[in-house]
Amino acid sequence: MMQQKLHVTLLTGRTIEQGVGKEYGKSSPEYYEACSMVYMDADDMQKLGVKNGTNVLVTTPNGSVVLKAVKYPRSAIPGLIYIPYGPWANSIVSNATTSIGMPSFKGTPAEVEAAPDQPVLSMKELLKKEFGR
Amino acid sequence: MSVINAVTCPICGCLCDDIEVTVVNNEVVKVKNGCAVCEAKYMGYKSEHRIRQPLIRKDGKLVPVSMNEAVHKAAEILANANYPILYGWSSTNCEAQRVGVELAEEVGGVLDNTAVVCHGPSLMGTQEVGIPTSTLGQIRHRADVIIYWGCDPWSAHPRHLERYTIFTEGRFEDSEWKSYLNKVKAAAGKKKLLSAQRAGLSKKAPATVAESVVFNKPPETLQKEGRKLIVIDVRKSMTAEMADYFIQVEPNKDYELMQALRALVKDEELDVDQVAGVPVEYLKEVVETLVNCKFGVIFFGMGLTQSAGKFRNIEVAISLTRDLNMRTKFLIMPMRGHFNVAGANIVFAWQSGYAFGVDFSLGYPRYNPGETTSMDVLLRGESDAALVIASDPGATFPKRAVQSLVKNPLIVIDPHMNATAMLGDVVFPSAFVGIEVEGTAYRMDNVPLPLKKVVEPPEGILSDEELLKKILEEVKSIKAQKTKQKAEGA
Amino acid sequence: MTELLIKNGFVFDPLNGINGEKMDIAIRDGKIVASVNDSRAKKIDATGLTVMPGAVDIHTHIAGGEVNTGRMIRPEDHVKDVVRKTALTRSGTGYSIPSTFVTGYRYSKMGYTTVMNPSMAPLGAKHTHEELNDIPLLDKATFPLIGDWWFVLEYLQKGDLEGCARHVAWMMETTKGYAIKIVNPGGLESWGFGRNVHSIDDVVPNFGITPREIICGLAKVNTMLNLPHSIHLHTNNLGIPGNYVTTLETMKALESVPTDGKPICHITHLQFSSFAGDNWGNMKSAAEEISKYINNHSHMTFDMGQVIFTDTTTMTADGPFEYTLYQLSGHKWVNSDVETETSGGIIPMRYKRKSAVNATQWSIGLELALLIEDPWKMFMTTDHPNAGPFFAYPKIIAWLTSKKARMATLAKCHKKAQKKSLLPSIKRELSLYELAIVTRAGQARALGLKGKGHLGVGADADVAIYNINPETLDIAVKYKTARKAFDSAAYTIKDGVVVVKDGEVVQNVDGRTMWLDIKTAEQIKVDEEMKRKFKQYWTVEYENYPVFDHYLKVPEAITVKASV
Amino acid sequence: MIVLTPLKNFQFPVHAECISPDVFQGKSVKEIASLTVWEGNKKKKLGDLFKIEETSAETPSIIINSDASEVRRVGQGMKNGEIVINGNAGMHLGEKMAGGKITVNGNANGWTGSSMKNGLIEIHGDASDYLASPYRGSTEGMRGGKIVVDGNVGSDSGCYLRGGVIIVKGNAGPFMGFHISKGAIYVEKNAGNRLGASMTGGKIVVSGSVDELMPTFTIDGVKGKVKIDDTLKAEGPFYVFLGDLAENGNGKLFVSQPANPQLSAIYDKYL
Repeated sequence: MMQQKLHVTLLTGRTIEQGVGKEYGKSSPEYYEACSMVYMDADDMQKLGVKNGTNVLVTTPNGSVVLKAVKYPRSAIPGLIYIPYGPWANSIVSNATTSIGMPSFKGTPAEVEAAPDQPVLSMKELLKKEFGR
Repeated sequence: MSVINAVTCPICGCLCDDIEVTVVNNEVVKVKNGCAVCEAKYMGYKSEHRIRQPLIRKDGKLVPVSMNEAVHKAAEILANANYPILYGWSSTNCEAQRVGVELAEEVGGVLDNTAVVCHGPSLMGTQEVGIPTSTLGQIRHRADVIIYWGCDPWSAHPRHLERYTIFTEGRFEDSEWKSYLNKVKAAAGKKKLLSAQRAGLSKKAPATVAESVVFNKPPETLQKEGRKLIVIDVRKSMTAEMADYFIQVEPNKDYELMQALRALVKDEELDVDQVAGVPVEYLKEVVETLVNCKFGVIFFGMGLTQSAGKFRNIEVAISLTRDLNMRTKFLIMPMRGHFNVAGANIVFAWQSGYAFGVDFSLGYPRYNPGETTSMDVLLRGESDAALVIASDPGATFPKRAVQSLVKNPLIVIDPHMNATAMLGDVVFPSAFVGIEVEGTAYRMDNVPLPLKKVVEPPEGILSDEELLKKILEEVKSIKAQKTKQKAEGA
Repeated sequence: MTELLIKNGFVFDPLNGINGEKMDIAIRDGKIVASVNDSRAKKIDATGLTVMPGAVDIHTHIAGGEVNTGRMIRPEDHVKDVVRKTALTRSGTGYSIPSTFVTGYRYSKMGYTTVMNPSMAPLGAKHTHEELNDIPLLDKATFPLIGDWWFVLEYLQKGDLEGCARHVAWMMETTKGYAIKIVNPGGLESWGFGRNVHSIDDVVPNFGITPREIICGLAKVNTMLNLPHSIHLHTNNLGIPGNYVTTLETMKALESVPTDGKPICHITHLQFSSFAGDNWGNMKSAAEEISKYINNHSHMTFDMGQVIFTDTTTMTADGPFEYTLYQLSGHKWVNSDVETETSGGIIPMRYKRKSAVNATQWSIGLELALLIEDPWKMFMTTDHPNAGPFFAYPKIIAWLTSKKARMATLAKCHKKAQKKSLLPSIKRELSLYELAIVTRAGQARALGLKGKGHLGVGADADVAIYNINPETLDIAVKYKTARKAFDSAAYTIKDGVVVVKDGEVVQNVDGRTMWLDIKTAEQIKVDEEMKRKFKQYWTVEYENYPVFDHYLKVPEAITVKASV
Repeated sequence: MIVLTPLKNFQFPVHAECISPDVFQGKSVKEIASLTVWEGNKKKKLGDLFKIEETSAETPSIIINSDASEVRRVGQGMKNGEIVINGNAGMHLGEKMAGGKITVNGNANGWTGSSMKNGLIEIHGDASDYLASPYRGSTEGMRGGKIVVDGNVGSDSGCYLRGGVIIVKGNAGPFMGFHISKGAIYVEKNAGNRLGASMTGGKIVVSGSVDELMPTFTIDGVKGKVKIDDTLKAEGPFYVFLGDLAENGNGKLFVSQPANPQLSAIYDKYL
């Protein structure tokens, strides 16, 4: 059954593409490709009517960001989404540190909805939007 | 043309020091032995995204200025600040870090490194219970059970498996590379073998088909002689593909799982049938494997440090390891990320007593994560200036922390025009440590290694250490002048 | 040319037989000289003060991986002892594991000028040297741990002493080390798989060699290499009730090693190796048995490892021993094994007067120091920070020089320990002359440091001046006054520069790091062999292993001509 | 009585361990005004940051009026007297307190009552994380005295408790009562996960629901009432759990039976 919104658990973390991209430079196309995406469970994508490569809007209490949805290749991860580390992920991760200085980069609630018509921002555009510089 | 061997790769905590670099006309043209990220770095260092000269934000735009102007501006910001942050330090050498501690002390600032967003919780865990660990060679020579928990070395530390753990030849344990290939062959035929061979070169992923989440019973191979690989993660990572046994733990339930394992190691009975989605009967079999091994090791990553529980996850992982020593030899090690974040912790600690989140505002070092880390100070909006070096909080900190960083004068030192540099007010270009600058770095197991200079930096580009010394001198002279003016005023 | 004249002090310089004579000490360009130009030289009026050579510490863990891990895991130790930045000095923290700068300041303030870091994993040698560079005001040296190094085990097992010696020389130069350090020989390799050795004749698994063979083999190697210091040994079974038997066996075993009269072994922190009894309930002192043997033999030297009643941090390469301490205390436990070389461990520890075991340990250290008749054999240490932090030395001085002081402390100890203690029966009180031996002259001689520990012409101008007038102050009675004086030197002079005045740092200088450049035959052959075998043993490259010259801020190479 | 009123909103942390009845005792307003405090990295006098007035009333000894959430270490180590804060309090309030009383008419920040030995702290708003818990690396938790919080408390509160009582009238965050060995914690409403993890002794009582119980506790029975201290009894019925098994612990965890129907399917079979 198609759903408009999906409640998921947000994980952020490393991918080798993100690792390679950052070494080319944060303004490089490699970095943009690697970090402005979100891994999703195949069935979850079906529920949202989202295909591989369709843009989705991910929202948390801390903000929203548009990302390219990519099917997680190795196993089912129902109810999880995985965004590589980077400014895109960080525009929505939780600030909650439980007083140890470490924000909650993994395991916080989020919502995903299809957003085929909204663009994925470049890093420059993203920084301008979030920080006005 | 010159070929330089035994170069230490300045990227991740593996600090592979067997890289062979070919240089022609002061330019790296070839890299041997490295992983994909390593190659990208040696190609990327000369990219068009480098900063070429000092910049200062004027009328909202970063414009080129002289070195002296930039140094003076930066020093003035720091010398006048009431509560500045000096953050980063993990991708530079220990020589620069040493100057950094002195600068932070001089300006009464909060000195912090990237551990705050990676393995700070691990350091805090060790402060609660200690840590039984070793250097990586000890694992290479002896380990027959290797656990990766909440980490994916294939993606984040690509050569970890081949250099230090499952696929390396040790004095007392052999590499599992051949039997892994056989396994893959038996499972999927020739096509998969080829991709696995490519995986061995750490370049391309073995292509595999998605499976559904089914909890498998631990295979009998877990009881076999020789090295065994167990991966525990919330998703089936690249590394998990290679494991003898993969446990897919429910998100944010690692703590419960480890505490349950501890109870089982102590032969306690549990009232529950499953923990974190894993049947307890399977956990008992896993515990059998752990207590019967000759030498076991747990490597852990940000799957533990960044999910619910954070440093308590590390504390319990260490406690589990400690408990296992009642039955056999078992050790544990964090998979440190930046190539010299361990060095930053070490240098900060020998000079101040504390490894990260050191607050010098009272004239002596203080430490209390929750109070004194850069993240705490930024989220509470307490700081009034910042210097960021050898890291990119603009891309790695949550939005609100970056907003707080940008609100006040921001000094950035980096070779690349990264997110933080784009947001900065005073921006210094620096030379690449480990490519254009030599020095010392510490591997994830705290082994010091020399970094080599293989090419000259571009004309006029200074090292982090040189830049920091200039700023420190200027700060001292501004402060001396102020004291003099005050004395004259009185 | 800078000249300094220390006038009219009471000089205690045992290596030159000077016992409290009122005399002047002349200094030119960092060395002691016969005389200086009286009108040109800067003068220190030492009238009514005690003048001694700068103190020497033969065994103190102040730098390197183990020490720093200790710092990292103990914020609760630092928070109670903070040191503010001044115009001259850097900030930092104590308590039991002070930060590097604070370590230098605090040693110097007590009149120390030379310290030995006795425990360095070769693989982490660069780290140790980086930290030593950040310890100001002191000359330093460091000992690589090689008693369980695979090359040593393999060569000794083959019976190839010469081969072993050449490799030890390679290691000493490669790590910029100063002496052979052996810790629980054979036990550390066994600990690689969680086991240990329990006597000097246990066979080390996988290597077919015994601790006896390692200890005697390396003692012979030490002689073949003509090293200035002897082997520096932490015995097997350290810290275990009944271990004095092992200690006696070790000393007897070493009688078989030929010597030309020079000591061939230094057993460190002897207190921890002198336990009688067979469990923690009946553990007692074996100081009588041990000191009796030592008084009848002269092939060895020792240091105390004196327990201080305080909160401290134990750290040693003896991984299995630290695990035992963990089992006893349940406290946070660090283990740090090092590939092909050694192991290590850390446990925080609080020594309590009201603990029978701790109080007995406290008593053992003093009993040994007082029962061993010859002060040239037994030196003052706490094995910092293992039995207590080094800045408690003035307390030990009081206990050694004043029966009144030690009886006052004993009276506050656990009753059982009081009853067992030999201290009430011991009258001896060390004189200032003997004190100068156990705190500097003896240590310098045992270390083979020619320019240290004395004030003869040509010596390094390292001098400590204390606010003690031996004519008017009886330190055995007024031990608190003496303690204060030793805690806070009137002057500390390093290489002819006044660095401390009235217990405050007044000048910053960098000390030197001394290391041995040992000349052996066939050095190139050894290099080639190491290069060939390297990858089989370590996870770093041969080219990246050595401590390069630039890692030593102020290096002082001491050239040694080996006989192999 | 001394009344302190902040002269501005503090952006930088203010370290003011001198704000303590023991320190103020016998000092004139002028002397108090010249006590040392730190604002950010600048050394200041108390009088630079606060308006200081003296009134004739005996108690409380000190009042801080308006927000003091950046003012740290107030009442640190205090032995006698009483402090009232009419506003939010800063970190380390009453840390290592050994006697006397502190009242907060607002919210309290992290490490309030950290490692306290005796005395009373009343918070009429919420308390943040690490209430009563010791400093990093230390296992010397609260030893005695009493803390009462009308609102909620954050995570990692009451860690390593070895005596005394903590009463929370609202909800508690995760890791409440981590590794306690003695003493009592009472949560009137709900408790977060990892409740009592690694506890070896002492008791924790929860009258509301618990997010999830650690799997390393074993059920011991059901009890009608539980005594918190001499003045307070909690009404059950409570499930009684023993743990933490991972520490071979002997702590007692009392969890409301009616508020936690989800536990019945797992544990009722053992009763």
